[in-house]
Amino acid sequence: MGLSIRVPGLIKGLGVTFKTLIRTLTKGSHTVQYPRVKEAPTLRARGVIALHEENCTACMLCARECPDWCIYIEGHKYKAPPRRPGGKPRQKNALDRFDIDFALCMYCGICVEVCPFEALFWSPEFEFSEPKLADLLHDKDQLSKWMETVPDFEEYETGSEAKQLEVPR
Amino acid sequence: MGLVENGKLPGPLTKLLNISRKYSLWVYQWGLACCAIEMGAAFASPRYDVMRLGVIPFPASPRQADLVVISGTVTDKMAPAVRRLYEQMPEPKYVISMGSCANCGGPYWDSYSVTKGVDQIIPVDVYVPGCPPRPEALLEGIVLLQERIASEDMTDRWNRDPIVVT
Amino acid sequence: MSSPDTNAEEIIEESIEPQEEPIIDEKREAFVASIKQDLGSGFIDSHIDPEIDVWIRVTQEAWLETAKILFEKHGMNFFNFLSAIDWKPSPFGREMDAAIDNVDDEVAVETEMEWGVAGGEKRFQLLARVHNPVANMGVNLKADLEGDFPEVDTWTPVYPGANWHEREVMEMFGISFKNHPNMVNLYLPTEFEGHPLRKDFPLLSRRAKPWPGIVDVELMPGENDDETEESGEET
Amino acid sequence: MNSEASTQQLSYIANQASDARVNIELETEGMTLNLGPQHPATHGTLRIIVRLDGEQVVSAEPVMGYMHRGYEKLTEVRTYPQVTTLVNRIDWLGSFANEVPFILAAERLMEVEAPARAQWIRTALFELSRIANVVLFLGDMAVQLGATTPVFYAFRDREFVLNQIESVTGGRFHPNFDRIGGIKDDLPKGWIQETKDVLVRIHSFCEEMEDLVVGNEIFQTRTRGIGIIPADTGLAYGLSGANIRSSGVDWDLRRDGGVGLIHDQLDWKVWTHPDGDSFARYWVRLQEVRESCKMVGQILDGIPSGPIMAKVPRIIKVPPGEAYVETENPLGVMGYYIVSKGDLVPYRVKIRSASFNNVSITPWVLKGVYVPDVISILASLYFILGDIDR
Repeated sequence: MGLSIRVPGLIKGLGVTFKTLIRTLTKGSHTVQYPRVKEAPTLRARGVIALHEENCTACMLCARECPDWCIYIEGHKYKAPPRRPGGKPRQKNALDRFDIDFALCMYCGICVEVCPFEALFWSPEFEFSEPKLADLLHDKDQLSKWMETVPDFEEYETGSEAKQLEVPR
Repeated sequence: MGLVENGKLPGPLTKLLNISRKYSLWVYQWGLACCAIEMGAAFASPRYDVMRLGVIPFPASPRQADLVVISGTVTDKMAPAVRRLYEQMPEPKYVISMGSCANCGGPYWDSYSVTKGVDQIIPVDVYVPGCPPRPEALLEGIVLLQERIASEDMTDRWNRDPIVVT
Repeated sequence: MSSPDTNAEEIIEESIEPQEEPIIDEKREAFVASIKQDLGSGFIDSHIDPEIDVWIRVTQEAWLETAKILFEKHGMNFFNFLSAIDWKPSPFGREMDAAIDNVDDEVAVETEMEWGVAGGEKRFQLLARVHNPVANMGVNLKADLEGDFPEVDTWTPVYPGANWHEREVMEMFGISFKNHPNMVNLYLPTEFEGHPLRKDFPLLSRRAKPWPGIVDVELMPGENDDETEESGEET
Repeated sequence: MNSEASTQQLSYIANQASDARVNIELETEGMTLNLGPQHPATHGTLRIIVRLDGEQVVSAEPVMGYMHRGYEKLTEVRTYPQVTTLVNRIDWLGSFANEVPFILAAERLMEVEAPARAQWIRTALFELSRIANVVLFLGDMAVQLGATTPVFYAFRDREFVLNQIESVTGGRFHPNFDRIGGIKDDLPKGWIQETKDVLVRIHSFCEEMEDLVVGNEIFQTRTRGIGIIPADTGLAYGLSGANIRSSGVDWDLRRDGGVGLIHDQLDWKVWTHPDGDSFARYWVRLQEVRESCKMVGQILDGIPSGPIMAKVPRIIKVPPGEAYVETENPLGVMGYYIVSKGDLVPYRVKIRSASFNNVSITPWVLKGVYVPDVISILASLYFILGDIDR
């Protein structure tokens, strides 16, 4: 095997890189210039969990189903005025504490899925690094703030029978 | 480094030092699990390209590195190696803990063989949440670290006891 | 979760059994018959899932012999896996299973051993699977093992791939293998104590951390989600 | 192709023999080389203790467990939906594919079957995760042989596949999308067209790799005739997937397995290669990516409409029984042996992961090779640490 046989493959390979160079020069690169420009994650992206506090009844379902045990809920019962005049006072739950430990969370989405009252949503935000581990425990105020970043559910592809959901605002 | 050890540096000099340290972070790639691929995407993918931020992912040994990204599950068997890696790095050194496993055990919080967080072995400067974090989330962690470096006084860093994790 | 509606739903789900004619899987029947003939008293039991899978249970002594027969006579030259099952239920029961806690009845920890398909007698059961890629048929093998720290013949002379699997079983279950070339720990550090996959090995983190779901504020939401707002029933 | 490879193989063996003689004459001393636990040539944290005689490997012994996370124990204390999300992390490059055999095994025990639309989408995601997985291998193998460009291309084009997976499942890496009796959610609008564009991109990536790597003479010299695994040895060690198909065994569970996925309704081909060397393993995987693109293209054209979930109870209790289901995952045969006692949690899950068996051949195949070939053989065997150690 002389030099002549060994060359064509190399030339071809160089051709590929040269083509890529030309394409990058003419059509621009793939790079997202991060701190200035941010890529837009897809609408379903699981970035951070947002809490719609009004919908939460402190039923503990998410805390129980969480594989990591990273949701901490506390609540208390109180008597609410009856809905119809003359009725009995209703017993309601008030939410005292709703914490998610994002350091432990495995971002699986089970809590969002099991929530029967549509109180939890995924937000595609991903920028919440912290220098202190304790700060990754988001309390219910912080979780409610994430609610602003929750996108609307997208429409489904044709042929789907799934029901379109809406995000409570 | 007697200069920095014995007393305060003038302000402008500190600033200059910090800027140069901030934009020449040599990062040692300590890829352990799933996060290693996202770290690889942040470092090698044309889409994220960490070199833009002045982070250079090419040190051949931890002795040349300023920053180590612990990306992935640290097991009890691996922990001594992580510790040794950290001890080999020269001061000033920084650690980013990437992903839930490195933060505090993550999905394996109840496992018999996983260390519950890398901060049990070495001090950590920035925690990046996610499982795994997107490459951009790691970039955010790096930017956060750079901000910390920019506001840091070298003398403090030098004389400081190891960071106590609260 | 423990509402009566769900239980009813499950019962309905179970009662709808497919009413089909029993399928006779001739290929697997013949295979089991042939093994039975070759092994003689080494063969204990078998189970056939028609058109899907086959299980064979042999004695501890016939373990290596079975591998040889499968490899040489039946072309089962693809080695899938080798593992074991600890049939003695965990003595901690509820403590180990977070999800059990929301079922507020039957706290009793089961200690009776109950075996799966093809039966069993002892606490530890070896489980292996080999496959014939040409005929595209696999077989699951089981063997009961005597004692708390059993010993059994290695498969490495027949299937060299069993080497690491046997090391794993040794470390996870405490079952050792005779004539194995390198019987040392595979995964865990040498100072590790205990055999993690035994059911009586506790996961300490799970016991140290309180389960966040234990603080209860109200009944679990049942099927009637609309009424939960009004549901004032006390437990 | 075969004759050329066999001559190369013969010359390789002759070289080795002559070198061995030289070694005797020079009386080199034995030396132990420790690769890893963290080494650029190991994907993750595999440690291999190699004993050398000069440049030749006398024996190689992998030391594992640096990534052992105790999966089989953890599955015993998690409910079925929780196990689904846990097993994502076994083979983290093709994570959706990890869920599929587990779900299929649980479905077999529960005697439910996913509706047609769910099966089609499941298969599409299964193949997309294969593409996401193997594309990285195609770049990574080259980078371990010293070519840096392909890995950049691989990461570039892989991002698009990940985007498609994410826009359906919500997770780039860990989808947690498969459910017993169907899938979690339906496709978003416009996904089919976008995925078709991505497939075009992957096709051109395969062409680029063909020119850049496969046709490259340096790459060929470094991989042809290196690390030859005969078919019967490979089978006895339990090698599977592309590793065994590149030894000439025509066996693919997608075609032969006949479980729950719809590969039998598609038009595709199982590629094999007779050589069994590192080059063959690369080549077969490259063809597999092309076949996967073809399959996804056909699936996208033919997804039937309908529901995506079968009727299953809200609280999943799997009836007592045992089932073993295996599928052809990106790395090879992956199977789950589930023992259920009718509880919320499985009684025992044996995870048969592909890489564990694939790597168990390393002591055999590394014996007698040269040090640089260790890297090319390890790279071509293509393992993922989470898949070995679990």
